[in-house]
Amino acid sequence: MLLLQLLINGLVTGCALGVIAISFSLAYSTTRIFHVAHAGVYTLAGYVAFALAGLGVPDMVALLAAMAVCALVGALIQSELYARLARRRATHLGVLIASLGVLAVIQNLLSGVFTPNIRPFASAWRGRTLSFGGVTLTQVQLVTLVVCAAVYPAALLFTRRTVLGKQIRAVASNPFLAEITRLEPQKTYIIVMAIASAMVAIPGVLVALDFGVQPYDGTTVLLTATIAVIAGGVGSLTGAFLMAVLISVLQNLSLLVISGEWSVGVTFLIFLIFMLFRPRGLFTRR
Amino acid sequence: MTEAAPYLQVSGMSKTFGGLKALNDCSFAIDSGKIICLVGPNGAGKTTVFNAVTGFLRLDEGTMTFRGRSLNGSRPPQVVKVGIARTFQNLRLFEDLTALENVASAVPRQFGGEPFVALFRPLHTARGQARTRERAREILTDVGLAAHANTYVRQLSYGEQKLLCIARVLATGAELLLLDEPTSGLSGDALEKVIALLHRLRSEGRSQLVVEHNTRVVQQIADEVLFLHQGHLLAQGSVASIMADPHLAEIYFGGAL
Amino acid sequence: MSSPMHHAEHTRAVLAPPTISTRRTVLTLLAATIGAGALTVPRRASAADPIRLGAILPLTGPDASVGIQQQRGLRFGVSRLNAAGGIAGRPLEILYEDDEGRPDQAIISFNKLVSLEGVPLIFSAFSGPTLAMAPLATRKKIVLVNGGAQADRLAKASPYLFNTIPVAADEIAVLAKYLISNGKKTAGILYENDAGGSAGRNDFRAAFEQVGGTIIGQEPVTFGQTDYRPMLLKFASSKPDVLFVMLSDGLGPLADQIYQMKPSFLIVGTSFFNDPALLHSPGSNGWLHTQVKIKAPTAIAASFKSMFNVDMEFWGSQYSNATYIMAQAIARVIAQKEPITGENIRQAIFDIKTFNVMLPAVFATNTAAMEIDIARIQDAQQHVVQAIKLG
Amino acid sequence: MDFFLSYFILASIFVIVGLSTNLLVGVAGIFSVSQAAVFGVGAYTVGYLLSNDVMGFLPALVLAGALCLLLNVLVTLPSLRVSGDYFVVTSFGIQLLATAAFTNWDGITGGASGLAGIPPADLFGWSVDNSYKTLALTGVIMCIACLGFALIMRSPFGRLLLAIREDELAVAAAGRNVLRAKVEAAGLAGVFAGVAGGLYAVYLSFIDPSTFDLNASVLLLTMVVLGGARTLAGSIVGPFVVLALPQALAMIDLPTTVAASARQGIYGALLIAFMLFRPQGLMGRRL
Repeated sequence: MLLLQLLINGLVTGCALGVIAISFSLAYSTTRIFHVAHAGVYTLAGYVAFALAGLGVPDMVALLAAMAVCALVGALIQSELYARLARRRATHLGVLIASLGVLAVIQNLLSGVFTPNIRPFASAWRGRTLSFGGVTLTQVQLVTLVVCAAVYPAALLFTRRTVLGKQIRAVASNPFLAEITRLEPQKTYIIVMAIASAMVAIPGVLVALDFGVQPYDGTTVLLTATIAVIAGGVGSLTGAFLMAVLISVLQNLSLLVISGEWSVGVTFLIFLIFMLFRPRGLFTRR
Repeated sequence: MTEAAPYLQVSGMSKTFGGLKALNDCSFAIDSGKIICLVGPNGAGKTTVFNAVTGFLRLDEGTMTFRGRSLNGSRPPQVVKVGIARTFQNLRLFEDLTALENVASAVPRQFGGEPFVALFRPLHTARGQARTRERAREILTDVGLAAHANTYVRQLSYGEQKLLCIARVLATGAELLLLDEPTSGLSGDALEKVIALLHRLRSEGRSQLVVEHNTRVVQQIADEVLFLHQGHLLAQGSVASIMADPHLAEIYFGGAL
Repeated sequence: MSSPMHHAEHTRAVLAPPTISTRRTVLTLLAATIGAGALTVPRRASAADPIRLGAILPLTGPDASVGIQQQRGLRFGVSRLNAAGGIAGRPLEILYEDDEGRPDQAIISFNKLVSLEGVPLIFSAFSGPTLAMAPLATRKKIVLVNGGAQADRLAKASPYLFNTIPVAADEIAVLAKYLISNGKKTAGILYENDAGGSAGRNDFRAAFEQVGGTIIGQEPVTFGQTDYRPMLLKFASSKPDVLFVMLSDGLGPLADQIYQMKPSFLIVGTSFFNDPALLHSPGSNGWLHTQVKIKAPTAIAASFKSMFNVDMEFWGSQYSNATYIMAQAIARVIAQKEPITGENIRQAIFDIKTFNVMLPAVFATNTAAMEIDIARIQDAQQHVVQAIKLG
Repeated sequence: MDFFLSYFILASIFVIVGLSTNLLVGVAGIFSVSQAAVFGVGAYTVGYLLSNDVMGFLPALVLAGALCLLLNVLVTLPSLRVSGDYFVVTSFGIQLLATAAFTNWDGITGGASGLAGIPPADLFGWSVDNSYKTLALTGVIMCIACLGFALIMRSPFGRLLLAIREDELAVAAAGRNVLRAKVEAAGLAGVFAGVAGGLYAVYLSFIDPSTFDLNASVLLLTMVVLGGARTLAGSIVGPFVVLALPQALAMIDLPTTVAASARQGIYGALLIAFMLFRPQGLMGRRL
């Protein structure tokens, strides 16, 4: 029973992590920017919803609003910072450092406005639990599971079937060629960043609903997500999502065998093994 | 020459990239002291040949020997040590370094190339470095860039950058130079300078394998032409014989003639 | 690896070595930044001059949530003392320094406060920075006041380091005895993987085993981690009688998750449980914890609430209390017409020994002895189930 | 006076780590965010050896340097196999693993509560027990490190590293051994970081895992960014400015509740501004 419950718990956090991973993967494989500030956008989403919920806005409306705000912020980061840096021919390293800067600005802005404390949502429904054959889930966990698991196929459909999605994939595969064919990569980048930011707002709000908001926890979460992206194979949404779920489930299950002190070690070990044996990821063709 | 091992010989080279055969059972041999031009339409596998010979690419199949020594499995620095050095189509110069430093970077057996020596024998290192720079300056003079020794790469003209690439391979001391489109994008004076340089290097005994698109340049420099098509050697012979073959012209110009 | 084709001309200027003028600008700037700290020159004290003390707290960084609560406590103490006329007519002022929770920043801040501002006393927080400053405090004869960290090593770190709260081991010993006497024989430990948390883990293990209990498992969490479900599940399956929790933050989410899971074991802990987020979560009903007497008198708590619009929690009352204790010691120094130095304040603390300002505390050693209660949480209220009186 | 002494001592120590980071990140182009971990291993090595009276300060410092040389080579090895962002993630992971090891390896590191009461340095029976002596010690070692950095940058080895940062393939094509040069650079950077760690341990007499965490690694990077990459002047200016910043920013008058977050936010804004408007830092080259 413990095994099953841990498995389900891992699935819930894994699906949330999976959406973070595919949103990062989408932004990264298109813009080739190691967008660390994504962690800031993720954190911001929780706070936007928290602030709105405090004003009496229903939680799900707050979620939609947070997605909109994050889309805007993501688009602004791309158009006002990354695009500028690209025009100034900043090196890859330079862009990464600027991104770390954005992360610090967002986190500390939130900490300044909302205090650095962990602050829970007041909504009553998030505490209610449901039981299915011995497995207990809270309503928030259930919503997280369902919504995040639905985002994944939606993202797949979007990139494979829609015109915009195909355009994004074209730019991702060869920005130079795309430029010649007037796909305007920079414009596409802004759209992609907006979409990825709106996407990451979903787990941002749902996880905050479950555990409360806090300003500085996004960094580790994003790092785990990037590990999933790389281990799953850069550019493969399926790989990123499945690896995220796998990592999360393994982290949960590893508790049965070893103490939690080394759970960072477990994640990283998975990563190292991939780096050594499948450096291009599990889901990419050679 | 009859008993001696062939100069550069490749046989049965094959390489597949994701289902695309870049090289398909490609074999040829070349002699020393000549300029050999490697021609063929885009995607014929010319650069892949370069990458394979210089150790940047592992072949699926095939063998490569230089003066009888196998090149299979050699890493790029080892290939340079054996005496083969290359340039790149997109130059790959060190833009944050000066022309002199670019050339000096390729001079072999430098004193102070390891941190321990650089730290604990600074005077020797300085003297060694002076020698290296002297050597680099000679080479720059040789290719006609002496005046630009302390100029940063990005401040050089395209033609000068092309010459600098050749200077850098010369610095390695290699006897066989693999030049990837040394004249592309050049015209007039700059083009003439490169052609003259290639001729002079041949007279000094440096063999050259050159990827070249411009037929007029091929006519001016080539002692022999290798014609590659779809990763396979189609023909090998004198410039005249290759140019005269209507079938090859058809392939090369896609029937435009 | 950069592809050479992608560099543009306008980066050329960047490559040129910095010109003389930029170099000079930079050096001037550097000199200005370093000198900045020196601008506030210490002045001679006169009767109306404020009494200046220092505080080095983690106001930013991962520990900031606690640091800011501690700062609130100090600010509250200062404002109340000054509203009541200050110390012997002189207003009290605290100069705050942010050490980001880092020991090296704490050292710089310590030296700044002592050598540039001439403060005789510094409030500190968290074991790491406090232990780093302790040798300096000894050397400079500066009183260091730790109002929150409870690691055992703090008790003997420096003759000038005063802990205005008992070390965790004192509380935990009381708790262990109470648990055993109430038939709780097996325990799990959930602790924060930092100095305070792991010290608490060791203390509880030692104390509980000494009185005959058995520890059947321990799980760490990192500071700020809020998903406790996997660990709780693991404990739920091994079914200890109690789960000893040693966390300084994130207790609210813990209570929420306990509420959702309804495990069979009882949650027990220390004074850290005095966290409004925990008390207000329905999950905390029935939890037991030791409590250093920290409930501020109602009037004071109300005044705190009106000042900051938040409840007076653990850190707030501890640091307010620390301010009151030190103010009383300084008042004695002034009354004896001695200069306000670290040495004299230290002597005054031991001379007064028994403080009864906001929360009663006795300084027989450098670490305060306080009344330790066992409290049970019910509907956001703490009910004392057993009181262990001082002395 | 002590304020200035402690500032100069810490700055000189961070100059040494800064040189290490600059060598690795700025010069060789290996983007490591785990330099604080190596710095920490140096500090723990010296701290442990001195606390347990295993050996004197100088041999301990040498041992720390040697250990960090090996360690830095090991943690840099993945960069030889994976490039760019993959290594960034690897490096993040190494940093987290190191923090976990510092926190959980109680027997050696004292666990989360750290090592306290590390004795002061002794040089041939002469105890470095006050700030002036410590400044002399760290200052001299800083000067040696600076000299070493300058010698390296002027040597063919330095040029080779600069070339590697720009284009590894071209370096290989020029017949030079990229792998070996990178390993050597990593080893050297390790020695610098290890020695600096040892000095840090004896000066503060207290070390704990929080000093060597991810934030510390980012702080080290900030020093390189602000000072500027690849120059000696930049490596010296960076740590001095970054350590003075909190003092300078404290002069901005803000409500106490937000001042702290505002200050940290300003660090972030500085990183962005430097990348946008002055990617070469105050006195260096473009990163």
